[in-house]
Amino acid sequence: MAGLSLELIGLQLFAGLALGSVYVLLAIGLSLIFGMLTVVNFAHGAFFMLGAYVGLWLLSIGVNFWICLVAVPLIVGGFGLAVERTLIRPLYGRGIDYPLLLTFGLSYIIVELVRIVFGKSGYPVATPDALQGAVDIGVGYFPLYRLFVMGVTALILVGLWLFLERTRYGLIIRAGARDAQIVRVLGVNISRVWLMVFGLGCGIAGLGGLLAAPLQGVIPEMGGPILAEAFVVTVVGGMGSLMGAVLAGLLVGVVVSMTSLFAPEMAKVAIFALMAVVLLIRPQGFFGRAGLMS
Amino acid sequence: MLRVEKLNAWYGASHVLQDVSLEVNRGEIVCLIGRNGAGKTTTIKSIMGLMERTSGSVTFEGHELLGRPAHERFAHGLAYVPEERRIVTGLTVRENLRLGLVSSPNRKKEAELIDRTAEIFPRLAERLDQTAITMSGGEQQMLAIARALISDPKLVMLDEPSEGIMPVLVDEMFELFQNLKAGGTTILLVEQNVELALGVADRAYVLDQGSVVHHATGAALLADAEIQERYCSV
Amino acid sequence: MTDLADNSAKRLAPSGFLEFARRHRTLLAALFLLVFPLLVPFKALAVNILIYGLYALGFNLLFGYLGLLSFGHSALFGAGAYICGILMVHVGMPWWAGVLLGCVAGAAMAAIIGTFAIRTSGIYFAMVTLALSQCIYYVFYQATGLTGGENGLRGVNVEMISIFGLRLNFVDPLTRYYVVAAFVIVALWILSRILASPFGAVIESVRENEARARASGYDVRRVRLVTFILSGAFCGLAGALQAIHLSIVPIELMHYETSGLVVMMALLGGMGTFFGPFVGAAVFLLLENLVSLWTVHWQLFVGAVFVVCVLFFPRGIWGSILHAMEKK
Amino acid sequence: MSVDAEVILRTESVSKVFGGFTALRDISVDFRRGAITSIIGPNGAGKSTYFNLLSGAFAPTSGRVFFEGRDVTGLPQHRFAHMGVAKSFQITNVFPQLTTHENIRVAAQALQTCFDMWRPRAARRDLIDAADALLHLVGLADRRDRLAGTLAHGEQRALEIGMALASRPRLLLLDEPTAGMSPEETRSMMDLIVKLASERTVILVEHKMKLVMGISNRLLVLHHGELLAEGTPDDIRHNEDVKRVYLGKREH
Amino acid sequence: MTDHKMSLTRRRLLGTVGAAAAVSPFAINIVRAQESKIKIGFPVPLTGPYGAEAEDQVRAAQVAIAEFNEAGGLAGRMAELLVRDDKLNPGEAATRTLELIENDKVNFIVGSLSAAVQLAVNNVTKQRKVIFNSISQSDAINEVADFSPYTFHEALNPHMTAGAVGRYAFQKFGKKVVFLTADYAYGTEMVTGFREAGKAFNIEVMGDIRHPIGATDFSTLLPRIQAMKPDILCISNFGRDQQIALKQATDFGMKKQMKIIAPILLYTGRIAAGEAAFEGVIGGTSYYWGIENKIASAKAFNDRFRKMFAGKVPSDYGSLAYGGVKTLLMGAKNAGSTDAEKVIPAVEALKYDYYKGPQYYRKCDHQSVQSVFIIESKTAPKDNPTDVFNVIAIDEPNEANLRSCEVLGHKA
Repeated sequence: MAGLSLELIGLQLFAGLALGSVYVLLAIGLSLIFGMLTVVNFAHGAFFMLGAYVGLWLLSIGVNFWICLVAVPLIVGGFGLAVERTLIRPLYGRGIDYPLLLTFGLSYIIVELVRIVFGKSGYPVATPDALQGAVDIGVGYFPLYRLFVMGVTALILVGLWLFLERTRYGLIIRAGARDAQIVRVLGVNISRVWLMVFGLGCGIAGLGGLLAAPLQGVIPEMGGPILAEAFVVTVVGGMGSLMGAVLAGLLVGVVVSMTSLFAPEMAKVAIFALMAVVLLIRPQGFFGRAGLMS
Repeated sequence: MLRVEKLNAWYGASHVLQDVSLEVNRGEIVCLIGRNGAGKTTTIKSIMGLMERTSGSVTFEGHELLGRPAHERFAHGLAYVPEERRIVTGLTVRENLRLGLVSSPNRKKEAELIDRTAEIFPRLAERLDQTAITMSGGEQQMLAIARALISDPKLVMLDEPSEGIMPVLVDEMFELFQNLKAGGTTILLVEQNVELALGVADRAYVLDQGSVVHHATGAALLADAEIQERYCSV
Repeated sequence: MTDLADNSAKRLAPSGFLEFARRHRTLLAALFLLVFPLLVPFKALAVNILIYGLYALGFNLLFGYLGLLSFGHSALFGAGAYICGILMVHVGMPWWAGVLLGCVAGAAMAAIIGTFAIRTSGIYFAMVTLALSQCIYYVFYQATGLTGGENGLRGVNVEMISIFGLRLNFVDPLTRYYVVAAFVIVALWILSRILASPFGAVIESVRENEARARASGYDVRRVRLVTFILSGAFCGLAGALQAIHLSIVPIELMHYETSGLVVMMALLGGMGTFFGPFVGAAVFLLLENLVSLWTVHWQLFVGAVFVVCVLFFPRGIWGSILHAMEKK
Repeated sequence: MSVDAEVILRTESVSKVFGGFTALRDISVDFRRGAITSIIGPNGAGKSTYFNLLSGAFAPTSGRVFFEGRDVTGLPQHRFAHMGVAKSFQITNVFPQLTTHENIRVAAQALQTCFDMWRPRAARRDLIDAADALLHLVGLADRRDRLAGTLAHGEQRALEIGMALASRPRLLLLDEPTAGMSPEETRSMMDLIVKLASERTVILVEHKMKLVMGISNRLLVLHHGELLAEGTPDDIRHNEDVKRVYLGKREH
Repeated sequence: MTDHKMSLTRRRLLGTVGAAAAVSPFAINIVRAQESKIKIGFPVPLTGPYGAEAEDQVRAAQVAIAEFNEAGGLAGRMAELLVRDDKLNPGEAATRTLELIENDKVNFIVGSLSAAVQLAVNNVTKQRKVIFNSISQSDAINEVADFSPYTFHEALNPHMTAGAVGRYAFQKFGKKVVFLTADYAYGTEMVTGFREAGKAFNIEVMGDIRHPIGATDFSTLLPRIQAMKPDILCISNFGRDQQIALKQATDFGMKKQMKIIAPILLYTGRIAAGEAAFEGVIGGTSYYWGIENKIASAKAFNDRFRKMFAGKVPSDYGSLAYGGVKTLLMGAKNAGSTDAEKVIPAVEALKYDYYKGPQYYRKCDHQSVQSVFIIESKTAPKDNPTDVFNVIAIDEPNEANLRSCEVLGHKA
């Protein structure tokens, strides 16, 4: 094959990890929400898109990118809180199908509202000045902004890990995901925890959208494909498992990049083939709990 | 201290508790006995606020609790140890204990309280940093009890704490109950092991088919072979 | 047909018209379908409703009656459409052979997917069927020689059909409607019989209590697989009818959005009821058609309808109607 | 393995391990044809695990299970029903949204036809009659058209037994059939079990020891996953080990 | 002109009653009174990612309708546009086309934006002998399998655009070429067009990398392209795929290493993706408004468009709709009838210059033979944000640049 070298494979691997880090950002939110609330959030892609648009709007009124990094997840997360409180909370205890369908419908609404407000055509989002250009990573040049995205993802992961492992709220979330009733009888208002977790997941999705905006621009439909990919990641990693979401996200990224190297047109099917194979061997995914939801 | 009046509860359409009334006084050990399905578990779940649909009245130290969510009842000083030792197996022993304090005002003294608990439960002290799943059933049950006690509740409700546990540990557990009582903790106990339970109980209520059918002191019931045979026969 | 076929029947004392309606549901449905095109804005939409209604019925056999949520039914629907189309375009088979083999193809595709997927259940079943159907989507997408790939398969043209010497102009919209309706009515009748048969009881019992069914001596996996294959046959038939109705097979039929669509239709109409999915398909398509004439923002309305339905009418439209009638 | 006509079911040193926890250790027992054998033991003794091995709900980790001389270790659950083994569950386990009659009819149908998808159910008069006869036997004839989910607890347990009988088993396995029943219900259930045992072999798992003493031909006592004792009710009553862990509770 | 949407709605409401009168299958097609309007069905993807292009298509088509009606129509018969949302879905488009033909009894169909949709519409129209003028790109529609006498193709096809761009680029920027291609018919048709054009220049194809359609990330493909070190990168994809590919190629610093060309650059796409991503990219187009200072008909069309739509300028896909509607109406006018059999020869006979210079439909495949503009993206001047391209060359209309009728399977 023309131009195949060790450097290229290294660069390719790196590109895969960078790509995977965007998947991870979406998948941890999905997984967190599923693990805690057993809600399969079909609107997650819409929240991702919303993050990109909120960022676009903030940038257009002169807010700088670094402030957006904080403001966007807060705004999108806040919207997530409102959604949980008004639409999803009435559905707890009614099985997995109803929240799934509701969020499916909700995603239509969000996307259409964005079309009404921002128009149907997309907008470009410039890469922040400080993050333009490419840097040498040893095996070749790689866009600085993508390194930045990887860095932010890593930071979020570390932050989330510290939050879950070291704080009181983290302890509540870890325990609540396994046994909500116990947490309730130990004095925790579990509905508030669910509310916060949903908001947190949506906020991270919104941040993902903001980070993706300079990579691909923004359009109302941008949440669709990434949602499908994030679902694959969540399922392969094991629904509800954060560790699984991280590993599977990176794995899917690498699988895509390696397929891209050898059979690029198969890159998309490779994701689903991977998912089919993993699920047939291990139906609950890497770190999922067997028998869940069955 | 705790007064339950005409408590009714439903699972879906089936009416599983009918006009249950009972009282627990400060410093007492009160026991609920009866066959499987008699409504013992449902009664304490209703008191704790874990049933979807209830009616009647549950007052604790003068506060009406019915209709309040479980976490508020905890804040009033109620603690509940469910059956089947529901500890969180993925967490360590210490984390499980910390979980008992997450919404207690005592959490500022967390380290101190964990040390104190470790003294009371020496079996847990050795394995504070092990994952809870590595412990035996009896040790897990001890942990579940310790977790409920660490926040210094006024009333502890335990659902079949001796189920499936080695006799040695059961003895240890019942000694603990008596010590707790001596220390001023009030206990509401659901137990299959009738003789053992009645041995420590000040008073006991017998439930059958969702209603209270008999009420007497522990000693009196222990002596009443007919009631035992009729409602608790093994 | 006995009242055993429909659960809701048992909650009701047999009474007058309702009971009659239940016993002769296929007949009544057939009568309704005869006048149906008069109630719909245009015939091609009426035909689409028939086809998607059949697709949703087939899906509901698995979801509503057996309790397995599949997210891969587009592969069954698409297989029916493509095999029918390919046999007509590339092999030159007559239309009726294409339709019948399309139905078989749906069943065969279900057998393939089912063999793998049936080992899982719950949310994982949904995900495995989704993944496998996406793989199949790409197979059909890549086989451009046969399927036309992204461009879709064109030329699935039926001009005239002759039945018992009677020559009918299939290009005529009303004729096309009644020919498709005939297939759909026969399918309804067969489905109704299956549900009323001993096997129908087995399907329900597996949904109700898998462990008990197994202990009673049913091979639950095989029951699931066979139900999946039956579901595939109905969906395949729907796909084949879609191919000859539109005279094209777009690759979009295979896409997972087509799977999601049928889930929405079934839930909207009321899963687990006989006609619910059909009603769901009709309401969905009519709504989409009407609203998209008023505004390009029709998706806002579609989304809102789903949110409202989930929040306030969880039984679905037909399910809520049945429930209201039972209460009286 | 010689076919011993007297032995209907045999386990040869079966063990069951769940993720490192040994629930059952090395149990070898012969179950006699035509007898009522009760498996007793305190909570957590492994009774239910053993029951599930006997009924084919899961395969042992090691050891073998023979039914009528045939090695049935690891056969799928549904095959057990076809061989003539039926079971009732510890937790009530019916088809809640089907009528009482349909529950039994479906169970009776299992051995005759599964994939008959053309004839109406009503055409199988034999199954309908068989179901009616069984409803009568278990005393639910007047509940024929009620949804099973709406029956009282005791009635559901009776229905389960009816469903188990529908497959005309030679071996009937009952897991705590009187759990949660009133004394009256318990008594009639015990009468029913004795009546059933006249025509088939019955294996019973029970928590309440006194209850089964009177009706059982043989008893097995499990404790901590091991076979503590085996014998006639009298043997068991006088067994010191059993007294210690089970009957005598503790001597204070 | 009445608001077609309003009248449609009213008809829908009456439909349940009115339809009863028309149930007889034998009554079809009788009621087509001569004095009735000339109805043009217009399925375009109003929803979905090409909504902006579709809206511009509607605008430009309305210009053609207005001009026709102002000129007196066809002996007093006015034209009317019936817009339908095809949702970018061939199945939906086929259903909508059936509605237009069977229910609304349209005389002609013009429209579509994606290749798959136009082929679906074409399949329906040719079976029912209704004239369809396609305004989207595809090579397949010229081929004998899909073509019918009722099929016209006003748009360019990939062979033409890729060929024109290739002929311009290969002599200027180098011979070592890599393709980044969307993995579907339209993508491969463009590559074929480039390769055909490249034969004359002895180009060396170093790689043809296929990406799945609808890709949102090209970062895993770009390093390999960089490693090949080509002179030219041909990005043979469309719409959002193209915008993202260009943006990310820019981020990877590829514009410094190679020249990036694309067979077709969309005006709306350039606006959406911004100047940075498109800067310096060379591509082809059927129309760019800036050509008006060279071509008089373009100026007239632009002015009319600006007047009707508050100073907006028409886009490339919009202008195709103008051409597509206009040619059929002029054909009908020349034929003095809307009867398809009479309109077809009249349209075939047209030699027209409506908006971009001389054009005509080739007899064998009804492909509009026309010029291709080679454009280069630039930074728009402050005072005119619509001025985004420089027209750097014009590939004049020439049948020799089309695939021959024989190759397409037609008897010449």
